[in-house]
Amino acid sequence: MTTRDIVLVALFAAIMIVLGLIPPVTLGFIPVPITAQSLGPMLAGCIIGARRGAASMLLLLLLVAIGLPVLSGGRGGLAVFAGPTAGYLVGWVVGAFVTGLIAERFVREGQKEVLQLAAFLGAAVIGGILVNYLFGLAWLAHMSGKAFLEVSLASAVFLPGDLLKAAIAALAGRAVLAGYPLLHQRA
Amino acid sequence: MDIVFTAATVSYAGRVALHPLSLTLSERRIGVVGLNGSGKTTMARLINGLVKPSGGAVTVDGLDTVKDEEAARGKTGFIFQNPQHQMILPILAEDIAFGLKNRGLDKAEIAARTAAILERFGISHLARRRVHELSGGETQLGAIASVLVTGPKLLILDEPTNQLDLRNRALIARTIAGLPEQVLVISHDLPLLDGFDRVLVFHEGRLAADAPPAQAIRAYREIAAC
Amino acid sequence: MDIVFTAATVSYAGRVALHPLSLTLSERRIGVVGLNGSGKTTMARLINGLVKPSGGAVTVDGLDTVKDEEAARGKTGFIFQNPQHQMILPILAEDIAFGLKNRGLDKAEIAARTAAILERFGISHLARRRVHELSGGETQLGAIASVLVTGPKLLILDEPTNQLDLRNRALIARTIAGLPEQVLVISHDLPLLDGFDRVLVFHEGRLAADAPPAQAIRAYREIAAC
Amino acid sequence: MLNGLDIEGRTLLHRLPVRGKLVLLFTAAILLFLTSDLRILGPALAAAAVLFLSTGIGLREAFRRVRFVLFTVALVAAANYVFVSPREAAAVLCRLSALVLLAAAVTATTGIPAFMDEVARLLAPFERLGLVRAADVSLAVGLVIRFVPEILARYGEISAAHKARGLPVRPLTLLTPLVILTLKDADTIAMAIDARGFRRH
Ligand SMILES: Nc1ncnc2c1ncn2[C@@H]1O[C@H](COP(=O)(O)OP(=O)(O)OP(=O)(O)O)[C@@H](O)[C@H]1O
Ligand SMILES: Nc1ncnc2c1ncn2[C@@H]1O[C@H](COP(=O)(O)OP(=O)(O)OP(=O)(O)O)[C@@H](O)[C@H]1O
Ligand SMILES: O=C(O)CCCC[C@@H]1SC[C@@H]2NC(=O)N[C@@H]21
Ligand SMILES: [Mg+2]
Ligand SMILES: [Mg+2]
Repeated sequence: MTTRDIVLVALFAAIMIVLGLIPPVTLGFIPVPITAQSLGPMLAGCIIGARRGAASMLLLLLLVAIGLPVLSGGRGGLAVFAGPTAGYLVGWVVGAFVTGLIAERFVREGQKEVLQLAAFLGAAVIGGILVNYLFGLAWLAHMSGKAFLEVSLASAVFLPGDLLKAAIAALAGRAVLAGYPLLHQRA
Repeated sequence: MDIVFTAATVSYAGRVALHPLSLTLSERRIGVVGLNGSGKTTMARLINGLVKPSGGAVTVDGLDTVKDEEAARGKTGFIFQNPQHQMILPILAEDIAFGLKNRGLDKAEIAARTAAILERFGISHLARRRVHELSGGETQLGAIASVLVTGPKLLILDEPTNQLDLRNRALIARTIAGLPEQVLVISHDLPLLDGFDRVLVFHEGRLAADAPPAQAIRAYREIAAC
Repeated sequence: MDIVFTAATVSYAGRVALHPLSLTLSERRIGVVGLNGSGKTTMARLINGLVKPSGGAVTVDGLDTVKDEEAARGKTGFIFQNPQHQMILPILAEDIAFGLKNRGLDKAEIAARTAAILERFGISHLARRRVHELSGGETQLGAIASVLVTGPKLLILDEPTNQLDLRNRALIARTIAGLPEQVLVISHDLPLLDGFDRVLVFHEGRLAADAPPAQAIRAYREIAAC
Repeated sequence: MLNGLDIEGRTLLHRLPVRGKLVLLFTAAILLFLTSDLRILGPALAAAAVLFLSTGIGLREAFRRVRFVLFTVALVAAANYVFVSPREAAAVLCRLSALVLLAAAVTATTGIPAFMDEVARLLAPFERLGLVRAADVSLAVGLVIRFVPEILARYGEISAAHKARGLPVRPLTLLTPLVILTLKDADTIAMAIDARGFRRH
């Protein structure tokens, strides 16, 4: 990694922390909060690509592990990795990577704007939602002893918010690509 | 248009940045000079309500900048010390059009006004360029265009020639001279204020002099020399 | 120390920013002027290897800036156009010490050198202050200290007085005049170059003049007037 | 929270090595999640508060630093009050607040350089396995701490710009310039790190 890559990775980890300052919404029937932080992996993937995006999520997890309260609601510490949301945390890393992979492959500079938007949206939905949920739900089902289908249904509450976040990530991704392209300069 | 300060004062976290200031500005060309940290930007931001007075009041064309915040703000346009900070969309024409979007204008009207203002500043060729790749002088012109397109009566420029070369300084000076709008300029680039109607000198949060350019700049030089 | 450009050229994305330049710099005080975008920053960044030549070569004290990148870079210090960006750690003394960390010095040695450089610039009282709360002039001095602490032989300053008032400009000018190190200054603030040994004028990526200050600045004014 | 601003002092926490403090924080973060017993969590919160204040930070500054995160914690607790039970809400409040205060106490007594050194040491075994470059990760950690307050300041500046142009302050239109401007800064910062020779190759 170049120095610039390291700085970008740090920057997106910092963006995650800032997103964590937005108060989460805790729900009664599922021990996972609705949080602005799930926007982070999508943004990172769309803007700085697969490798750097995933690295920024790993860096955040390192800060969590040290015990710093950088997750929404001021949480942190190794205990989180044994808690019900641990699957999502891993999902953020893989999700950012997949989002980045798809964006790098399918978004081109000079493409029509709608095509770019569609590709970014697809990337964010597949990486930031599908892949992320896969990890999150599998772990949650394992933890709670409930069936995968059951936890999946319960977590449908995240979907409207996360779709909105995917749209935001797509718009931001296309705006940054237009204004200050970084995506295709590979790490 | 009259800008009236009535014992307006500003403190940040308990430290006074601007001591009570009472002043009426109605000239067409107003300059502001002073040492770093003397309160120039703070005073200018009071005028368009970006900074709220900790005491006293500021009115613009009779509108209070706190009570009638939105209406008062509509009367003034502000160019930041670093104009890149106020470019919101990535492409210049998009950015200029963006300022008009909330005003209930239709698409054709927005496009026409955008084209007209670009034309007025002779930067039509920059319409599709990336805002963050424009040169220093181009960025300044673009920022001025994006602010004037909404039709303010007073334009405030905070150190508009900071990063500029001699040629661009002359360009901005000519541009300012040609504006029909009322203008207030903060600057460390003293020749820019030649021919202005009135120049204010700030020192440690207080108005230290208020005179025509030559005399005010002499006062500023004395302060700087101490 | 000699800085030698041998047909060095730079292109960004196919556009030439610096045409082949051949030049030897060995004077103690070197100024660089020119219009915005004329290639000044690009030329200066070649010297410490932040920009790589697309063709030709640059050597510093005999070291090639590409082949001996680290060693060549160690010979020069660079003060950026906005020095806040080069302060990496939040407390001034920490930031200065950070530059010495990778050099295998022990703690006591690092502390001693940090204290000494702060003393040298008369800013010991700022040691524990937050970098982002320093005034413009203080930030410049702090940045110069943080760069000189590692012992470069040449100091490059890119528009060091941009945001500064008259008093701080005088302070930086005095500070530069007092440095025993070789200095290269890029500036739109022409009085800063008074008394320099040699001033380069760039225009559209080419060296347009190379003369003592008065003469070079005259050439620059002519270019700007066209 | 992560403003990386240690305050001067010679208190117990100041003198404790960084590793000790991190181990403390680390164990506390695990232990606090193992129990919901208010008879343990209550005193734990009190102890954390005392520890934070013992750094000599002063009540006002102490509150200023943690008020925002504590506000978020309060919201989380409130949700638990509605959806789970008052008991659980109290437990969550105590647990998370204690953790926040402990972390704040550690940051208030640890300079970023010390922090970075410790991260580098912590990762040394992984470096030997060829998995990471410890110095790079430690630099990245330092940069994160530097960026957080800067992003917040930038956010303030850009929302001022929206207002100045008479535009509504909307998160989406704020996000793009925020990201682009911080990216531009990031480029200069990267260059400065190289110029100052902070990375050995
Ligand atoms: N947001 C803020 N929070 C705290 N202090 C501030 C803030 N903005 C300005 N100040 C302080 O208020 C004083 C006046 O600042 P101001 O920006 O008005 O000065 P200025 O005359 O514009 O200086 P310059 O020539 O450097 O732009 C300074 O001491 C400054 O540090
Ligand atoms: N990273 C970059 N990518 C693409 N083009 C660049 C880059 N850096 C500089 N340029 C272009 O190269 C040319 C020379 O730029 P340079 O920064 O050297 O000018 P300068 O003389 O320092 O100008 P100023 O007085 O505005 O600082 C300009 O046209 C600029 O737009
Ligand atoms: O803070 C944590 O411990 C992790 C929270 C994970 C929340 C997940 S991410 C995907 C989904 N969308 C949300 O808004 N929340 C969940
Ligand atoms: Mg100012
Ligand atoms: Mg330059």
